[in-house]
Amino acid sequence: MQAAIWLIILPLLTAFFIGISKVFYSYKLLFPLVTGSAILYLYLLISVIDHSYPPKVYSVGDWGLLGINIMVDPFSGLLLLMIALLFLPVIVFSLKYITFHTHNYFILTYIMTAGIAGMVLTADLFNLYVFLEVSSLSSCALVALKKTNKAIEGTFKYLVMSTLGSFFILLATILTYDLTGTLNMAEISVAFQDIPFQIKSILMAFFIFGYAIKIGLIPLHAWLPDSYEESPIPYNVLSSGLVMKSAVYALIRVLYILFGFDFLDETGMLQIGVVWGVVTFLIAHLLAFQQSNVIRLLAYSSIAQIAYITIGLFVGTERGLIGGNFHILNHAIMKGTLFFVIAIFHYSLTAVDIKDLKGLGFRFPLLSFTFVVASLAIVGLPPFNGFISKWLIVEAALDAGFIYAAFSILVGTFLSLTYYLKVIVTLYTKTDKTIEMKEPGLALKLPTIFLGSLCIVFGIAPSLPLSLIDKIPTFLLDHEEYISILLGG
Amino acid sequence: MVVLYVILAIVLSACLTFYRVMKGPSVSDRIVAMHAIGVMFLLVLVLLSYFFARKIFIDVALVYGVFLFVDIVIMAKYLRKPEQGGVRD
Amino acid sequence: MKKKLLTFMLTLGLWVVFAGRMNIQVMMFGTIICSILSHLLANSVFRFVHLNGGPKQIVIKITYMFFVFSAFLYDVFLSAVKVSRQAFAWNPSFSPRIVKLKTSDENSSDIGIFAHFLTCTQGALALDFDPLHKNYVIHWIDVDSDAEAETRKALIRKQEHLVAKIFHSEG
Amino acid sequence: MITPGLFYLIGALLLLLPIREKMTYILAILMTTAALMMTFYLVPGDRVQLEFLNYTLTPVKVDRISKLTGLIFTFGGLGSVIYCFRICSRANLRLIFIFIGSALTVAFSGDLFTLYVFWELMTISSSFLIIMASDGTKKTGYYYFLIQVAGGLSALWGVFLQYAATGDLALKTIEAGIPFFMIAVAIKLAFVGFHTWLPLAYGKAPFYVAVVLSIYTTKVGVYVMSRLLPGIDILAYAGLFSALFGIGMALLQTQVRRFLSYSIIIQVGYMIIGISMGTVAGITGAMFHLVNHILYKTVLFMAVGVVVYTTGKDDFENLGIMGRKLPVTSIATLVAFLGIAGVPFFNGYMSKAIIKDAVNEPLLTWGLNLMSFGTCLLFLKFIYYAFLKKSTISLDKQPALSMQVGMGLLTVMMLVIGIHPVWLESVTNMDVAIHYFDKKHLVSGIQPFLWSIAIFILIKKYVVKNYEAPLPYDLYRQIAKQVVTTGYQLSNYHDGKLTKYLLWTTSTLIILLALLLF
Amino acid sequence: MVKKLYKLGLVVSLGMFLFVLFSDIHNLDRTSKNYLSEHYISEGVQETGAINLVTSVLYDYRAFDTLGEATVLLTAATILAFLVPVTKADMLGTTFTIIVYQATKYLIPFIAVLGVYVIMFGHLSPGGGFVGGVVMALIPILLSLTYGIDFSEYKLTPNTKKVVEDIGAIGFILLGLLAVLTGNNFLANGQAGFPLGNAGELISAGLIPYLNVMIGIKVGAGLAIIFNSLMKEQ
Amino acid sequence: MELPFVVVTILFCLGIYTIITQKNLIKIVLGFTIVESSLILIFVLVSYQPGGTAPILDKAYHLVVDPIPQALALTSIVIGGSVTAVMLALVIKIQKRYRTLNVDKLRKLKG
Amino acid sequence: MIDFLPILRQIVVYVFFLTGSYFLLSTAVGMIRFPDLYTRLHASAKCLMAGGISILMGCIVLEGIGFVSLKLIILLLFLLITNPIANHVIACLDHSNTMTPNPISKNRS
Ligand code: NA
Ligand code: NA
Repeated sequence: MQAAIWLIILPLLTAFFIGISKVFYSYKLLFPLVTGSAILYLYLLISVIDHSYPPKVYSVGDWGLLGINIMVDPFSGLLLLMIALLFLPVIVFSLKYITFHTHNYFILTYIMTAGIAGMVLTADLFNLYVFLEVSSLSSCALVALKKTNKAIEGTFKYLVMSTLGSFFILLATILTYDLTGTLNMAEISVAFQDIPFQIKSILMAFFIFGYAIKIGLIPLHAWLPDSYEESPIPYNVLSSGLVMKSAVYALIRVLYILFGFDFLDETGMLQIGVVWGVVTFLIAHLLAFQQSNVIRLLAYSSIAQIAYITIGLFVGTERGLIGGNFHILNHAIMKGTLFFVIAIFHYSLTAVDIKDLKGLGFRFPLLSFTFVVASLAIVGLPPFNGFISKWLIVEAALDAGFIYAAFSILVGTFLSLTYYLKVIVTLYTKTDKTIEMKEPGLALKLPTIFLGSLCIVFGIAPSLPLSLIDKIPTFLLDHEEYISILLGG
Repeated sequence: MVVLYVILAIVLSACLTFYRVMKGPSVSDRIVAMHAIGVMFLLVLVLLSYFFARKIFIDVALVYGVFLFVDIVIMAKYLRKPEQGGVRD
Repeated sequence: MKKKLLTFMLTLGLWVVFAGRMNIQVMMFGTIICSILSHLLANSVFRFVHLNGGPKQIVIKITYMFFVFSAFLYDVFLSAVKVSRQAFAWNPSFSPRIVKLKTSDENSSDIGIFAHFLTCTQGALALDFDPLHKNYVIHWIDVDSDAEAETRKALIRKQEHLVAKIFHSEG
Repeated sequence: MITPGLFYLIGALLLLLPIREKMTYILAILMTTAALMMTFYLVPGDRVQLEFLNYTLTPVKVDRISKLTGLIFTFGGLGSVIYCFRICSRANLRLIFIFIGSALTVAFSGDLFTLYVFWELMTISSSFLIIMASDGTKKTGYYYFLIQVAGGLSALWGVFLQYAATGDLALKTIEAGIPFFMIAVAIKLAFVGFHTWLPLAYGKAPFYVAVVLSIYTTKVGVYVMSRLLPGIDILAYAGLFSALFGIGMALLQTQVRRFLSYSIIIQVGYMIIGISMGTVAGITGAMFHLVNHILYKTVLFMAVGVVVYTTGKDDFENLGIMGRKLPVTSIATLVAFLGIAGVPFFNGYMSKAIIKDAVNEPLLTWGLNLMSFGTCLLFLKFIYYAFLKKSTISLDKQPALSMQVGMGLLTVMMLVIGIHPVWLESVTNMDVAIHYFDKKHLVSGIQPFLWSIAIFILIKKYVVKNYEAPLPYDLYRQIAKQVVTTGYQLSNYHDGKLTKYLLWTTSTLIILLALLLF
Repeated sequence: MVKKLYKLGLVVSLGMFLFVLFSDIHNLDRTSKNYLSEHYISEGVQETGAINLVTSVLYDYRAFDTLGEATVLLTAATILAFLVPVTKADMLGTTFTIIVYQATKYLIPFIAVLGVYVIMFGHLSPGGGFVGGVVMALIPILLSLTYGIDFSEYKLTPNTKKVVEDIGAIGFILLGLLAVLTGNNFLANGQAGFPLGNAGELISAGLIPYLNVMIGIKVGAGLAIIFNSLMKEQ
Repeated sequence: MELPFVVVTILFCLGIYTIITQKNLIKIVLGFTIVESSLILIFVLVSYQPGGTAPILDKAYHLVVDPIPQALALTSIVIGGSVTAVMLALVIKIQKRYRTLNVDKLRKLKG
Repeated sequence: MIDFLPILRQIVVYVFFLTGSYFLLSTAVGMIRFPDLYTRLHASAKCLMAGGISILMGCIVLEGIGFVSLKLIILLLFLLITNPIANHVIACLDHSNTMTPNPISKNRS
């Protein structure tokens, strides 16, 4: 399992070396360094994902339970899979797309990825907080990269909100240590069984609040579209694909492992989570329809999709977890595709408003087709991947008795079609305007089409990712197994 | 035991000095008072190392002293009245 | 080279004091670190200090310094007593005034050091320094008359001379 | 064994290849014919099973009804593809292939999952057909897509309810969630109240798109209804009501394609009534009517298409081009007219007869008669404009040969069925034991037609009058407006003030704490 | 007014929840021993060789946290470095007299030695890489304050600082990887066979002093970047 | 022992109150630092043990406090400081661009 | 024979601590009572300095000869250098702010 630690170290080392190469070699070394590292990273990711079942523990510093442990299980394997699918395409895309503060962009992207990998792998509560901060702060930095007024404003809002969330996570973490005398998640979980209900509930509320801000559940979402609007678009791919998801991951880890399913059931958190999800996506869809800026539209759509994921994960059944996790993966792919296409449009003719997209369906037939596929997938229409995961979520919700949630998801599907269709229709509306445009090269098109084709592949053959995802609930619903492995390792 | 009384005396003076921090009226007044309090706490740190019989705290006092000085310099450099280019409220 | 050596000695001394022990490890590390530091910093620290005397002169200077330092401490307490008396006085009275004082010192080290003397002793406070006219701006807390001010100024000049003697070599 | 729809889907894929135009035609004909042949040789009882997610799916399941539907779908596919491949773009042809393929797959699907997936695929492909057609159809396509997806989602919800109740996804009469299936089917059938998309889509879309859509969209609805919702009495009356509404609306139309669209609503009424009887005879009659209706309505749409193609418009006045300068079209139109009017020895006659036979409620019988009468009356208007009224419309260009071939193919089939209706029964092994040409049926078949001629002559000026089409009140648009307004209000709350956002945030925290503690 | 009251109500209720939480925790009957800290206190010196347990936690038991934290600081420095404009100018501020210049000059070696001492003795006395790094950073900060940014950046260019910072971070990771070379886990110290020496001596505790040095370098450079960036303006 | 917790609670709430009520960006940042310090204080409280001193085990100790929260506190301080620095940088930037420190004037992003 | 030295040392320590406390208290009182900034600066520069020196001297005597004393001496020297500078810096800030002789200083209270 030495490879697992490399998942965190390698991006960090790369980031630091980019910093040095900037001073001594300017741009000469950037390309080989960045791509070489990304490819190596992909290899490492695959080898770790391969060994994610049965779960394995790696003890940093050989300290065992005295120090920090990192653990790979199918749930973290899924998140790693998402990194594997998104990271190299984003890097390849960015090499051509990012023309401003290039070095800083890559430094921060690599640091962010390291932070996300750390969050995903760690089995230590405080370490989780540290890596959360690594990823949020670098994420903030990427938002500010363009340095326009809007970018600065968005960054400030993002930073304020996200720091507010972090405070509560940190508070809960400290108090958890105070109560249990340890930071290892398994040990905390064992010790938590004797802690009174009231204390645990308040702590859980703090954890949930902190992570929910980073996830962007309504009404904690306001920073999200603001931070997306002026940030470099390839970053948005990672942001909606990985940053938000890593927060979801951390929340689920904390809730299911630390507090345990029974406690969630007892406090009614499952119900709250589902209702919260429903409210979130209904409002987010309505808001998305109002947007004239495609990126804001996609941001609101992200909020809505995260809400579906939340419902899946809070339904509290095996099917729900599978559906929610599959949707985590699918949303990363679909939203990644959409952002990529918009990024290309932005690159070619600086189009970000819906009205600017007029007629691009005829200029970029393949890319527009990819956009259509991804948007239909994200709406949840067959035969694309989003449909399968939504199907699983709805079925699980019905199964668990959340009939209103299941029904609302279908309503939400309809609502989401209203705005995606608006964009699509504009794409295929002819226009007389002749606009100067830059030709997007293969470096931009290839990652886009790769992700877009995944929308179809995972829709037709969902068993590919589901073979991994199917193993996730074992270690979440019944945390005993996870705990025993972590304690034993 | 005498160390404790001295500490209490210094803390008392620090508290008294804090009145000036609150009252002002000018920024400079506050900074002077802050500086005085800082020095007093530095002395308290030294005395605490005797009180707890842990001489290593003197290192803390040294570092604190350096910080205190730089703090005052920074404040003096940038806290000026708005009409002279300071940060506006 | 002398400057570097002096810096090295001073920093090594500091290092040993900080370390709070004298053993081979501390000295080894100290030598390495202090030589690096002295190499880097010597020139900027002692830019205006001229060290052209023999060892004998240095010893004399250091003795001299010690005396001046004691006198300085005494003065500090003296002026502190003055001020604290005002603080506890039932009805404190001040007769403050701000004066300009021309200095004859050319050396900026001396100017800097003398500011300390001004501030810590004499009931005076070095407010500002005008490098163009070489004027100290001084705030006095209790000077009643112009005559007293003049005597004070004379006193200050005397002390200034003394300080210059220590730090500024005659060569 | 595979579903015939797969030929079309593969054809759509093959059309992605950069092949020459001639090859496209050959490919199209090859694939459509292959699908037809395949369907012809399907044996009822065959099925294919497939493991997907946790379900055992039955993507292909053949029985007599599905085979009949499949046959008419593939035949209609052949005709319509030939009709349109010269005049539509490659991309549109691809979409048409996907659309037809999905419709066929629906017809042969043996489980609700497959049904839903391809049902939506139909929606997607047809919507894009409309959206991509021209700038004028964007809004229509938008509307069409949304309505259809709403129907699809309703069906999906029904599927979930059915699955939750029975634990089974098999395609059979529905036990749970019937209202949702009803809504879904009603939207597809353009039932009154759910019909708003139909005249819009068929009226605005390019004529060849309308031709293709008219074959499948509503008919898939009928097929699915026969599968999932047979024998629900109340629906018969609803169907009657819908049909009468269709008659009224059709009378008011000035555009021929809109007129034909409303007439679809009428014809679907027959099928609904047949299916709602729940008897074998009723359902068979409905399915036969589906076949016939596809034939004549397609031909009529094709004919109107030719008119649009040659004169550029589809006003009633433009129909006058027929009769003199478009011989094939004129003959086809006449045959189709007689078919739709239910005149004996033409194809509509047989299925109407079966349905009338199956119905034993007097009210419904009267209703059927009224519908027949209305249909005849309406189409007399059509005929009047096409052949009787003097016209000065001139021909812009000659219709393409492929169009005429496609139309001719269907016309021949109409004649065959009309003259020898038992053939249809024998092909599909569906014997309804009815003597088509005995006195009772002949009389009841010809009566409405004759009455309508008489009445038409009497009140001709009211019938042929070009009415001001009333502005349709659309409930859905009103609802949508409300929803959008709500969204606008919500959006206004997001005025960029960080303090406001922080307030929401803190309030959420307190609410969360309160919820979890108490 | 209503809004203000509402906000006050929110905060007060938050405070009540917090108070309930704290008093619950306080009233909790905790009989079980806190085995982790007990272990650190009783075995920490032997296991890590550092007599400053905070350092042994920071640079050995939980050194991985420290890596993350160093990364956060580096990220902050990176952000600030690119947020400030390319054109350099001092933020308006009081210009100091020659008196301050002189004092600064003499203070710099003092601060330097103090910083090095705090870093190097991190495992023996209070302090360590972070504090020491901050002390070291005071040198460029003082330079900037008294002589202006231009002088400070002439002495220590931003690029140099950036490189130093990166080297510190890379050094930390490389030191951690030393253990991997010997076939142990990342950041292993005593377990990987690095000599822990006699606790209390300058050369002891295996990797810890070197990790301290790396963090010191990194933090010093990073803070200097951050401070100078905050001082600049367009 | 209740008093420190009361203080911490008040400090925490004061910080939050500052964040949500103040319009001045600098004051908002100050609110964050207040909350941060209250959290550090909690760290200290958690590690506190009656009679314990700093966990440096030279010859002169008899009882030391829990070292873990102290280490964690150090980490949190560094992280908090970094965040505050970034926030201040943004505030400076905003002041330059928008010519105001009023948070409600930051309204280029909305909807 | 009574060991004279420790008692003497104790007394010296007491004296230093006492003067130190006195000076620090007078600093505080001066801070509160003195009428304007410059006079307060005098309190800060002189009383505080003297107080600090006293306390540190007391500590040095208490400690005796050793490394710790040396450290304390260094701290003392450090204070001696920085305290006047700090006061000067503050004075300078105010002086350059107003740029005119302080009008308050004419008043006698
Ligand atoms: Na270690
Ligand atoms: Na740390």
